[in-house]
Amino acid sequence: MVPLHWYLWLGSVVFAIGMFGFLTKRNVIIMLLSIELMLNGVNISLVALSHYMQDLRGQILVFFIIVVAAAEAAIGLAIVIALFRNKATAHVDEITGMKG
Amino acid sequence: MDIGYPLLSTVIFLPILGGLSLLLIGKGQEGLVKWASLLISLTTFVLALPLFTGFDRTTHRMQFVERKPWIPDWGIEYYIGVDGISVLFVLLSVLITILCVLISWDSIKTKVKEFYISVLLIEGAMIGVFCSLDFFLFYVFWEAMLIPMYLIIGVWGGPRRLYAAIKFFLYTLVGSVLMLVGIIVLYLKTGTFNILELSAMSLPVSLQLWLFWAFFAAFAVKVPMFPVHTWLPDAHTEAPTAGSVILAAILIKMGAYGFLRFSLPLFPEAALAMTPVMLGLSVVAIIYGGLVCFAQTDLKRLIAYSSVSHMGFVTLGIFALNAQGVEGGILQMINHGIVTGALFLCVGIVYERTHSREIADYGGLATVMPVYAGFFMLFTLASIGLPGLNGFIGEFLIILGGFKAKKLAGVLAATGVIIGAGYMLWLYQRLFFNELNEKIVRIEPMQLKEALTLLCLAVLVLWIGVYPETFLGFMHESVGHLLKRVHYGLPDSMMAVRSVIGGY
Amino acid sequence: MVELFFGYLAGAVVVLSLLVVFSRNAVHSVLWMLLMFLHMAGLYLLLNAEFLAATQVIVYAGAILVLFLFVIMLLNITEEMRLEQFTVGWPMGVSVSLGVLIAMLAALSGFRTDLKGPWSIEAVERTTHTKALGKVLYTEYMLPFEIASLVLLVAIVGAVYLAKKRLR
Amino acid sequence: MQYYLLIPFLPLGAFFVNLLLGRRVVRGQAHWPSTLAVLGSLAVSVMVLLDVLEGRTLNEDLYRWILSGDFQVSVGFLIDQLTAVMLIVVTSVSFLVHVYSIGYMHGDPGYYRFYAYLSLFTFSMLMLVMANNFLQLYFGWEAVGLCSYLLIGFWYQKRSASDAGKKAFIVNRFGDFGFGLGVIMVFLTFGTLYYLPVFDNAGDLAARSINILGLEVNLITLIALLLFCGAVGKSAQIPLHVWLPDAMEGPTPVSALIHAATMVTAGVFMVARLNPLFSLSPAAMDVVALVGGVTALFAATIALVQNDIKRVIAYSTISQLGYMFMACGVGAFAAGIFHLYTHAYFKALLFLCAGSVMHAMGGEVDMQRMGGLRRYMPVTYVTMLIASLSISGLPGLAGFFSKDEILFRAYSAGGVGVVVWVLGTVSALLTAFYSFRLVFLTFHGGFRGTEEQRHHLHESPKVMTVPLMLLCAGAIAAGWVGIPPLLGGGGQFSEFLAPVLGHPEAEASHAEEWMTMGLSVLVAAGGVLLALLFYLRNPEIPVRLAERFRPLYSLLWNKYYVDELYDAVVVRPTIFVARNVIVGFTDGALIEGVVNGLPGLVGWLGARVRRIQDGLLQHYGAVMALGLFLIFAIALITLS
Repeated sequence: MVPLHWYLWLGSVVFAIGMFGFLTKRNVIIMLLSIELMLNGVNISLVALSHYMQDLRGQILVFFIIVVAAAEAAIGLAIVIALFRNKATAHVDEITGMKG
Repeated sequence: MDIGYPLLSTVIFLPILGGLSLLLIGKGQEGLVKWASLLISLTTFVLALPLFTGFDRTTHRMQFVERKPWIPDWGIEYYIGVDGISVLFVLLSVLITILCVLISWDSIKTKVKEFYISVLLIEGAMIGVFCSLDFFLFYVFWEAMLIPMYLIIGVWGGPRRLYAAIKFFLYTLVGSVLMLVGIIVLYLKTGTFNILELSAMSLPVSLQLWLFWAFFAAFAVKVPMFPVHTWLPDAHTEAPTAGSVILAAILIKMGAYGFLRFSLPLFPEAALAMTPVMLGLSVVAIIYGGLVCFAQTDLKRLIAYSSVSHMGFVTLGIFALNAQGVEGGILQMINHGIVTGALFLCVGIVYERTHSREIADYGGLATVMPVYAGFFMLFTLASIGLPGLNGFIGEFLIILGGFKAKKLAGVLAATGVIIGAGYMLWLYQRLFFNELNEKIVRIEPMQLKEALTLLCLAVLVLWIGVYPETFLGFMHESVGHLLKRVHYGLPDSMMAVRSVIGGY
Repeated sequence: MVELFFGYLAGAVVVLSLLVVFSRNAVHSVLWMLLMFLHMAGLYLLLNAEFLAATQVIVYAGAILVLFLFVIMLLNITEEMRLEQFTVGWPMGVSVSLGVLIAMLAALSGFRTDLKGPWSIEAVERTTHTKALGKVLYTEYMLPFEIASLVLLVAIVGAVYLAKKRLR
Repeated sequence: MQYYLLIPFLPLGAFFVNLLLGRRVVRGQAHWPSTLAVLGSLAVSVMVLLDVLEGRTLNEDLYRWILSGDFQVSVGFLIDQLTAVMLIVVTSVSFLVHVYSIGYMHGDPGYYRFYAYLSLFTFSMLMLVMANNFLQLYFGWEAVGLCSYLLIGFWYQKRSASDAGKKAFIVNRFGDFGFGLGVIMVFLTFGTLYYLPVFDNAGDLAARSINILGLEVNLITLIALLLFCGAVGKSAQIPLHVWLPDAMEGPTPVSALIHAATMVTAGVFMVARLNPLFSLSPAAMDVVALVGGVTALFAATIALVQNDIKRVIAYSTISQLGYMFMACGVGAFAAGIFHLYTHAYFKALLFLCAGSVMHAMGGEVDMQRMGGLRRYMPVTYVTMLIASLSISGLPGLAGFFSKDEILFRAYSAGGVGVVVWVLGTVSALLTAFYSFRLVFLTFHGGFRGTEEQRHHLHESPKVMTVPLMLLCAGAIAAGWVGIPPLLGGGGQFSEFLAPVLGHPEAEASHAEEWMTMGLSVLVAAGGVLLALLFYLRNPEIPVRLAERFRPLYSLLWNKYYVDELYDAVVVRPTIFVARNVIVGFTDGALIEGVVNGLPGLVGWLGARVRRIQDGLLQHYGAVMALGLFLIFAIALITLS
């Protein structure tokens, strides 16, 4: 029997890798992929918890997360396209339109 | 006294509703707007006259009281009335508004309708402030007055009007917000907004001190007292003539009125404890405001700073906390309203012709405008407290009261009289005497309408100077009652009366 | 035996994740990501979540990643590969991520599993996983489910609006 | 006895007539209402005098002016012997000046204004002398000051005139500052401002003292000195004398009426009126006497060298006012009032003669450009000569009796009195000298003006000379009501005033009285002879003396630099402080700095803080992650 903590460790590590990718990559598309990584890190933890606590609600949440992830990917990629069309770059550090 | 109509409500709401009804008048009908507002202000004046004739001078109680529940859940009432302290201000307000309508007749050329609406709204709100006996109602009127005044300065003012308007607004708002906190604290501690009930309660002294300063912030800014006076010169200078007149004559009286109506009866112990501070600030204002006048080159600014000095006299009188001081203070408020209002009217009259406020642009005016020079002389003399004119009665009583309260304060205040004579006569000399300045050779003489406006005030100046009892008579009872409250706590519990005013 | 499976899948997930992040070529990243998702689905199977494993493969691998690939090819970002792939501020990213990781790991010991719900492994196996999930989803989570469909609708409309060429 | 109300209110009515109707209706006829009104006042004053002579005095309130708490004061009138004398002085001189001005001011564009002011002045002065309380006295006091201001600046287009008016008002305000405080102290001490109760109670409080800034001061002394401040201002005594010479910018009839005969003597009147208070304080009395004596000498020395005909007379006025205070200070209030009364006539006469001269000379005031005028204007010459003799103290003329009375009283009082006697006697010498210097320079010798002026020389019209002659009669005969017993007279004047001013007995022998009298006649004669020697016989002596004693001469010529001193000590620092310290620093930098600085600070902070929002998505993400980390960290630390 695999202990719960192994799964949680794995989830955390995947989440952290995703976060690292989000914070350091210049390519916007890979940043979006990193977000998917982070979501997957969360998903695996949720599924594991659901399994070990014998409660399906964790998996329901994962289900919704997948829905949101799909929506997020659609919108995010649309934004990338619009951005690329206007700024001709996919490099996030060249986009400072949100400057205060 | 039954006069057949709810007098105070009429006087408050007739201008407000009348002003709003001007909105119905179409574009291009400016003559109609002017005549309508004149009619409204005159009607208000006439309807307010029973206050003068029917006022019972033998009691300190509120008169012409109207009381209706407004927001019963919080105990907020529509509760208005006047006593000897406030009645004169109501009368002054209705009079000054007429003069403002008249004096703006030709000088306001843009957005005429909006201007007169603002003036009438201010009138209603001002009277509301003086009549309110419910804190909530009071605060509503207090703030309501601010907005039209802000507009008058900001829309119809001089070149730096926006700066002046924003400064005016922010200053007063900061003060009022602190007062609002004070009002809320009072409500939470006592459960009532009723000013008369609150005036009969005794609050713990530490709370009194905090509330005193909270209210002080609002009132001192309005007065304006010494360190918070700098909005006044800007606002006065940039406002159009009518705005300056309303500001000088009535608006800044609200601060001092607030001290009398709220700070003294609600927080008597705190007021007594703070007397030295207040007297000190007043004396500083008197001398400081006077000295600043020597350095002014702008006509309106000079008169504005002289207001600081004169209002210093008023606060000195109020915080002398004896009959002479307080009555002198109230009378001086009326005097200052008349005299400084008149001086601003005078300035407006020449400003309209020359479009210059620089003193150096004038000189020798007495040759070309003799009648005007005569009026200006009268108001100058009233302003420097010549006996026989109104300024003297107020200043003398205040200095007497101040001297009684604290000798040094009286002495220093008296130096303000010398300073006042200095800058006012210097101003008069630079405007009216010496060689005729060629810039004003072709200036038009005074019109009848302008002369009549000034004549109204001139008559008051002489009347108060020669027979002040007409006006002092209103306040004796109320002031006596107020002073008993301050010196002996609750009026009921003071049976053993020690003389309020023993020698020194 | 199960531990061995877990070890393989988990190791692959971590390695593939790192490859996703460190690939210079975005197409490679997506492909590593695909592999990673498949391994993740394997982990779900280990946890008796067959329906989720299937969804993971169909939705993620089948839909989302294809979308990514479409976009990459649409934009045809070739110069990206010659340029620096990390931002100037990468040490900050590393340290913050490490900090969060350590904090999370430190917090893991706080998880408790003693509050068991009604769906034991036997119960799930009895009703089959898909049916069990459906029972919960369509009863207790009916409203969120409907809202999720709205979210997707909004996403579709938004994506179309954002991505289409401006009509002059 | 209600008709006494007519005395002040007739001129007030004339004032309103001229004020309201003057510019359009009355115009060139403005003298009618005013002159008739003051004539009416004069007539009523004579009736009042007759009443008072029969012993009927009056103290009556007209109406209550101010009431506030325990403070109440009325407009009321006190008519007694002192008031009656003052009424006669004021109304008679005022009437003659009104008549004289018909000629003098003829054709002036501000004719109606002039008469309006004169009427207002007469009203105010009468209110002042008739007051029965301190506040009404103060009212009259300030109101005459106002009229003085208006009349000095009557020709307002002239910068020097408007400056002089302003100066007069403000310098007087300094005095009135003390006076006002004195009035307040009186009220706080006695609880009333009516004369009679105050006088009745003053004796009980003679020993009371109060603490002022750590000093124990006798209460009555303090009150008396504060009140005396007002007198110093109004009567142009040292150190507030500077306004009076400048006041000569006004029309000459004004100088005669206001700045010689009536208003400036208000200070003396006040001290005499309040003699029950002053007498209780020896210290205050000494101050009064010394101020008077020093002023008498001080002003006389300045008058020696001035060339402006009106300024010489102005300094002479200051000097003579000094005599009056001298008298009051040594307790001889009646002598002071006696001198006030005779001085009113001969000094008004001097001014009106000077006015007549200026009228003939086309406004010229420099005596160095006159000379030999007696041939052209005999009436003016004779009247002026008599006035000068009177002021110098020629026996038999009005000035002799009053001045002699003062000097004798001062001598006999001892103590400070002897000091002021010396000052007064020296001043008498100087007085005779400068008076005759004026006469000789103006009327004798050859004419030194321009040819055009000579062509224009003429005697003044009847309407001006008749008042001169009437005043001349006063300058001769006014003193005859107070001939001392020593010379066979009855001293009726001081007897008459005794009920008000008391009856001090001189403690000196007849021999001493003869001595002082003889001495004063001697010095007067010496002064006249000296002037004769200097300005008729040997005109180069004064030039040589001026050369010899150059510093002294320029000191006197520049009036001891008092104006310059005040300018440097009071005027300039005030303006400097106002401009640079208050407007520049406190108001501008400090208060406005704080007020405008607060929004500035918020703006500055905002500008700093917005740098965090650099628009880089990953920085925002990092901050979020950092927040996550912190939440974890805090949760871990607090929960474990």
